[in-house]
Amino acid sequence: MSEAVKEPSMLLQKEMIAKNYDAITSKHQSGRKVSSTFVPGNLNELLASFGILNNLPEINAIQNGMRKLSGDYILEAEKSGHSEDVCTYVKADIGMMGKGNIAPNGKPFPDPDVLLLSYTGCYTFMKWFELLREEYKCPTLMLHVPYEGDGHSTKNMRDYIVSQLKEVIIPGLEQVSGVKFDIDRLREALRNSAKAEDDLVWVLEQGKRTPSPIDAYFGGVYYIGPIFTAFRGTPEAIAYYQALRKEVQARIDAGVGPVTPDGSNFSDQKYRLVVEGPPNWTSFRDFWKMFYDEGAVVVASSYTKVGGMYDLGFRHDPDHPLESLADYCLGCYTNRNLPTRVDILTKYVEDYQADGLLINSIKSCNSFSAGQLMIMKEVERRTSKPGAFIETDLVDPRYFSAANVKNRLESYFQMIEQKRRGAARAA
Amino acid sequence: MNAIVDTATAPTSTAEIIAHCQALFDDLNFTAARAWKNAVPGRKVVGFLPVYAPLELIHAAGCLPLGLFGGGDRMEVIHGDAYYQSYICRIPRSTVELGVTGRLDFVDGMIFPFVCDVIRNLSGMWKIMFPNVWSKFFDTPQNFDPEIGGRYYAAELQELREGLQALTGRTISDDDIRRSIALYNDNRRLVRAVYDFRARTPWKAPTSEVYLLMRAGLMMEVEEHNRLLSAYLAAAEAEDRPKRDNVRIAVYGSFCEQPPLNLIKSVEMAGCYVVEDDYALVNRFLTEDVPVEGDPIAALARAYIETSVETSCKYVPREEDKGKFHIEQVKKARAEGVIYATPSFCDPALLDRPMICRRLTEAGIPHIAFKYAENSGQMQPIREQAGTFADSLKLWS
Amino acid sequence: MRCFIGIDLGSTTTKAVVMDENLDVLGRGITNSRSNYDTAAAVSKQEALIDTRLTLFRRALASVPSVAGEVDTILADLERNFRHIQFLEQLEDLERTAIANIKGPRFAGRERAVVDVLEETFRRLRAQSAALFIPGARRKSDFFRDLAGSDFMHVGETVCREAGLGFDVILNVYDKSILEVENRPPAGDMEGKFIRALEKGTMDAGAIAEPVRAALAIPLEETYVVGTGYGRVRLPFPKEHIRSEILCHGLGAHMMYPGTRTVLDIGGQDTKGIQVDAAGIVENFQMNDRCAAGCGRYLGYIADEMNMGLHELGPLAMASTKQVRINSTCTVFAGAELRDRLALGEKREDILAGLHRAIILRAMSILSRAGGVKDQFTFTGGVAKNEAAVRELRKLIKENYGDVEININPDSIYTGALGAATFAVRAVVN
Amino acid sequence: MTEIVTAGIDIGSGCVKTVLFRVNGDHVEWLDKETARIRNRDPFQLADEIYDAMLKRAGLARSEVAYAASTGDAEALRFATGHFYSMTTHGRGAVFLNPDARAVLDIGALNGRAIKVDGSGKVLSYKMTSQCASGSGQFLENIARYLGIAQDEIGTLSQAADNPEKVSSICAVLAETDVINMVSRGISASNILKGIHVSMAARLAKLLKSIGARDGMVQMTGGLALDVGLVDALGEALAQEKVSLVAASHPDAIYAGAIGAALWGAFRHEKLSRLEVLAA
Ligand SMILES: Nc1ncnc2c1ncn2[C@@H]1O[C@H](COP(=O)(O)OP(=O)(O)O)[C@@H](O)[C@H]1O
Ligand SMILES: Nc1ncnc2c1ncn2[C@@H]1O[C@H](COP(=O)(O)OP(=O)(O)O)[C@@H](O)[C@H]1O
Ligand code: SF4
Ligand code: SF4
Ligand code: SF4
Repeated sequence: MSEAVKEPSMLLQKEMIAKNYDAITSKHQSGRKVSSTFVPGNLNELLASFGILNNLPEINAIQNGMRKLSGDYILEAEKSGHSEDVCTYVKADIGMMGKGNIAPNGKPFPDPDVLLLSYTGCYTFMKWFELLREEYKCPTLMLHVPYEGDGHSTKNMRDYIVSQLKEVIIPGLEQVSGVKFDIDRLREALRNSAKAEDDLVWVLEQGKRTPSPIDAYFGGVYYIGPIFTAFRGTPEAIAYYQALRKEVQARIDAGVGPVTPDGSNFSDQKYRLVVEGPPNWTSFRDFWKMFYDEGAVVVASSYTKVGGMYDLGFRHDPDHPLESLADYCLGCYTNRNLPTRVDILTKYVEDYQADGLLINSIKSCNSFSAGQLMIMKEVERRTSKPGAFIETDLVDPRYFSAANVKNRLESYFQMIEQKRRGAARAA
Repeated sequence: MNAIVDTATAPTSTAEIIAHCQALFDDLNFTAARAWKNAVPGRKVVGFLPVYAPLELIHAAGCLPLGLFGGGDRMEVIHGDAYYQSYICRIPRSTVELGVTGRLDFVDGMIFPFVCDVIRNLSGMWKIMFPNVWSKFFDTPQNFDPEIGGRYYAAELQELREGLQALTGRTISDDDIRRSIALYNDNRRLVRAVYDFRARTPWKAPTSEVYLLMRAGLMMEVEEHNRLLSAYLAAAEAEDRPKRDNVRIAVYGSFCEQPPLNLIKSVEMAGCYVVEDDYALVNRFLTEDVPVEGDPIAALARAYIETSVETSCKYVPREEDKGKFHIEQVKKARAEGVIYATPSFCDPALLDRPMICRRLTEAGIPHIAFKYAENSGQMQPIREQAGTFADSLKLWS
Repeated sequence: MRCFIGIDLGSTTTKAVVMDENLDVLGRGITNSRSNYDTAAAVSKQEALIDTRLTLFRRALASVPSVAGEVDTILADLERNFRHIQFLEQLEDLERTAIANIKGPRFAGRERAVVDVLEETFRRLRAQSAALFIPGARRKSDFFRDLAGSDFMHVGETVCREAGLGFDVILNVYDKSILEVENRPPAGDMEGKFIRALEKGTMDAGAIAEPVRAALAIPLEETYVVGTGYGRVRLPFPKEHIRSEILCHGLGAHMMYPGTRTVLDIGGQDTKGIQVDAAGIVENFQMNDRCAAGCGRYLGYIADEMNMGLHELGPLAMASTKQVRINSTCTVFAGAELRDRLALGEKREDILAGLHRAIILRAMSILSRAGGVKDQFTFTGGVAKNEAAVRELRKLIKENYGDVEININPDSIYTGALGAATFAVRAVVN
Repeated sequence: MTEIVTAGIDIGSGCVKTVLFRVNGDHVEWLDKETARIRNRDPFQLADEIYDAMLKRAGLARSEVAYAASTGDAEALRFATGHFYSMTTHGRGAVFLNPDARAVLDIGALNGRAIKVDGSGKVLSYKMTSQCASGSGQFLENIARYLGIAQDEIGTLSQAADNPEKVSSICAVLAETDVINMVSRGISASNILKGIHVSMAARLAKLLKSIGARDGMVQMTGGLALDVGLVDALGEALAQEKVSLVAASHPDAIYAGAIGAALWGAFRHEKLSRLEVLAA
């Protein structure tokens, strides 16, 4: 396989991630503390205010998926008694430990000093860190974020989170880091976050243009990288989003589409899609290619909202630091109830003038997947645009059947095409 | 279907009691619950899913709490499958099927307790499918500090109370709740008595019977279930049944989607007496009486925080406590081994499994694991695994 | 004349339809799919062209007054003879191949004995073969692989026993050889075989020979071919000659029944629910997920397990009086489930009835997923040939969707190919 | 200690196996064995037939058998004295065939089972494959038939592979199509078979690991133990796992279940007679 062509912003991001891994793996030299925590509901600003580094197991699983290591890791975990049925992020992570716990930079991961169990939008998180806790025997701080079952948060939920932050998380982090909590440092980070969030939202909204200068799914996963991971609240993230914004602006000015891994600008966009669900990582490029080869561009996606729904108006707020962290956690995409998800996706299909909603249903992820067929039905009904459903997995190569996915995608695109022709003939 | 047997006046044999329970269990149209509702105008039925709901509040509101634990192996699922991919467990499908086929059209409210993301999402689907049914996702705390999780939970209970008041149009007084708590305390005591009885003399209380007795209890008024439990205890005690050369085991992992009755019977047929289990945990979720004095909401919240069982959908704050509950129960019931039987695709149970099994190993308790679905048809592999387990306990320990 | 051909390369069977430019179907052909896709496509196409010839004969004979009222009989006779000749030809090929395959250490010292047994087996097969082609004969299948195979098992086992030789050796030679024979491109000279069939026929060749020969002389030119189906990407066609099977099934069903709004297709490995509009344009579709449970292949496994032909399953299930509930439609464990039930003392027909219901229940779920059933409803694919499946489907459609008109065409297995042929015509004519 | 004759009858999904033993304390003598493929026959009737044929050869009457133990799917076998579940019996049978065995892999027509045993054949832990069955003997058999390959050729062909093609599907039906696709791409039968063996071996290695077998001898039992290609592939998979397990087969591996049944039958018979003596 030829080396994928990367845009400057991607290269910048690659550097940032590499730097973070280096910081993590050299913690013994630098004396810094390392936490593990999840992407949705992560408290990066808070961690940073204690000088704690952030290592995200989901990101490690993604890295291992893209580097084709996850298959072996998953098998390793299954050999140690894990079921074939459960989330493969967990198994990829556990399997990685079983195989030496080597970071993408080739150095061994140090044991975390604290597990920050930000339990937001996914039940599996809880089990995942119970499993890690058993391994590392390190302090584990649980932040329970209630689910927005009725479609909105309540004062009780917010108070509950804030009191957990005050009584459990902050004292816990003080103890681990030996640093006294400094609310001004937190405020500063939140201010940085909000700046980067503005630029991210601008970028994502450019999907409304025709041709779209972005791919809000395959490209989107790069756009959200820094802000969903260890960089939210840092000046680096601000710089990254400024650069990204420039890049997208340049494409708008040139009237061209996003850059594909082949290096070409994808401007001949026949189909515009909204995509729900995470991508497949083990065959990421092949998967992407199935789209642009057929002329399909993704104009909006829900996966780019798992780490925060900034496009719906939320910003981290330095004036209400803990409350805004609580609201952030409550508002992550998978913490929203199903009717709200339907509303959001319907709005995307309409606002972004898409041809329909495509669901990539992930075997691993009950949080996303249980109920997606109903989401599809509802969005179809409300938008009168046909939906499509494909099934893959995050990092388990056994569940990516290229022929199967391609067949469905082709059928879907041909159907849209045929309908258009039918409509043209009728007119 | 028969009306509700008057167990208050008619002391019945175990066979009669169990036949009655089986009829309730088999009836996917919920005729008895419908009859209860129609008996008095204005009565409301509130359905709830596994694994735990504060039935005291529902009862205090004058409603019938109706346990909905899937469709078992007797229901043909057509539309339910249309809502779920093949890698999702069975219980939400059959629950949807019950809904879309109109079998729950008499249910006025639904409570979806916190078990996992599947049930969580189902609560939203219900809102879309049945906009006129009052439905509530009931998120219990995972922080067990009375001042944090406890306070949050009390407020959630209060919100539930208000929801029920709006549904029924009547106020629920503290005394109403206290009365219900007392009745459910009786129920918990009787349920424990049946479990203790079975642990003592498992040949006199086959698990399939105990199971039916408990499942049926979640479909009737608690007062009636209390009578039924007493009657069963008396009848079972009096009956003489042959004792077989079986081993004593505990079954864990089946707290949500229930195994088919045939599976429960197959395990026994393959040489195992089940002396402890976590089937349909609801009525054993709180292990002690809830105080009837003082603020009843606070009492319920405190009971949850302090005396609820350990199960896969609850966080265990201290690493060293993981699995402790199970080991204590196994010892108490004098089980010789554990079968960890989980529904296929059940993340909570399956992710817990390695941790619990490790603890069992450390405690020297033999164990095996397998998966099932509520509609599993093939019992041969189950018999083989349970049978080998029984063989091994019998031949060598 | 200009022929427009649609080829549907399915996971189990490969189907071809020949159309003329007026969208009239001239011929249909079917064969089992096999590892050599080109051959499968070529065989199905050849079969469709044979059928086209028969159509042309029919047209030609329509103008012969002396055979008025007998055309059907004549053509049936002609076809049977043709098939018999074709069968014998393939059998001969198989025998030659099989004998050539007797080499290597496994046969050391036994070559002669094995050859004798084979020759004897084939001799008996040839002798019996006429019975397969008498009027009204019930065959296990129409494919050479199955026909030759099932008789071979039967006769071969007897012959081996008589000769005191293990059957496994012969079975293996057969497996190896049938694969080779199947993957050879179809033998040519269709015309010659028709002439021979004509001569062999019981009918009076005098009056019909002339028109038949004339019809044989019409050149059939392949104007445009469109491929579809599961294996379409492997067809040696340029991209614009390929259509997705969803579109083809939708359009094919529309061509047969213009009032169709919902289509159910149960094929070998997938089940699809398709909604089409008044012009045959697909509005929505759903397929089974990656699990192949409850698809046509399931019936195949069951048939193998019971040592029956696919044709025979439906009728046996119809004889059931008490359906057994089957919950799992996992294809692979179908056999185990069957044995489980038989061990419990259930009757074969009752179990079969339950199995058919299980398949249809799954299909009902897919239909529900695709948005339900609208009037009119058309059932296509191989399983539509199965009367027990159809009975259950009718029942369940009525229970769930009320009175919906249900179309089931005897040629429903060709629906995808029909749609493809229609696309072929449209590509040239419009 | 008296000398007794015991029999084991193993009804599988593919074959029926029977064995006959003479046991006198620790002295065990294997008298006879018999196997028959079920192929659409009634397995119970078949068991009757071959059991009687075997007894006839040994010159024994049914009544002279002290304990006829069934195993496999034979809980309902009428003439059996008692039933043992198959993992109990395969464990014992494996140790009989190979006293060094400390783990057993039983690979039959539909299920695979891994069993950890001690030196007396006592089962320490075990696990069964479930659900999807592309790693089963039945599947391999179907593919072999499709490829025109005889059962006893599979092993040697697989050993000759130079570039095995992985079968990724977990579903046997889809895997079948995968294989057909491979043939159409010109992949050799050797490489296809080896590919199947490799994926089966990976699953089996996983199974072994999950029962906690880490070192020592793994005795393969069941029909597929005769498949040298699978034995090799398993050896490779175990080597890759860096566990010091060694896979071994035995020409009589297919009888392991029946052997174990007969021997546990003897054990049980002795225990029962002792109890009777005590009672008397
Ligand atoms: N004559 C028949 N009677 C009953 N069932 C049949 C018959 N012919 C084919 N089938 C069923 O149809 C299935 C094949 O359907 P088909 O539509 O040809 O599938 P595909 O397009 O995937 O090859 C077979 O698996 C079988 O179950
Ligand atoms: N010589 C052989 N080489 C390879 N496989 C064999 C051989 N003999 C039998 N088998 C396989 O063994 C399987 C039967 O094994 P067995 O242990 O009897 O299974 P079961 O107990 O399930 O019937 C069959 O599927 C067959 O394919
Ligand atoms: S279940 Fe979904 S959200 Fe949860 S850890 Fe797995 S992939 Fe992430
Ligand atoms: S069975 Fe398990 S996965 Fe399914 S709903 Fe219940 S807890 Fe969730
Ligand atoms: S083996 Fe059975 S259950 Fe598994 S994918 Fe195939 S058909 Fe489905």
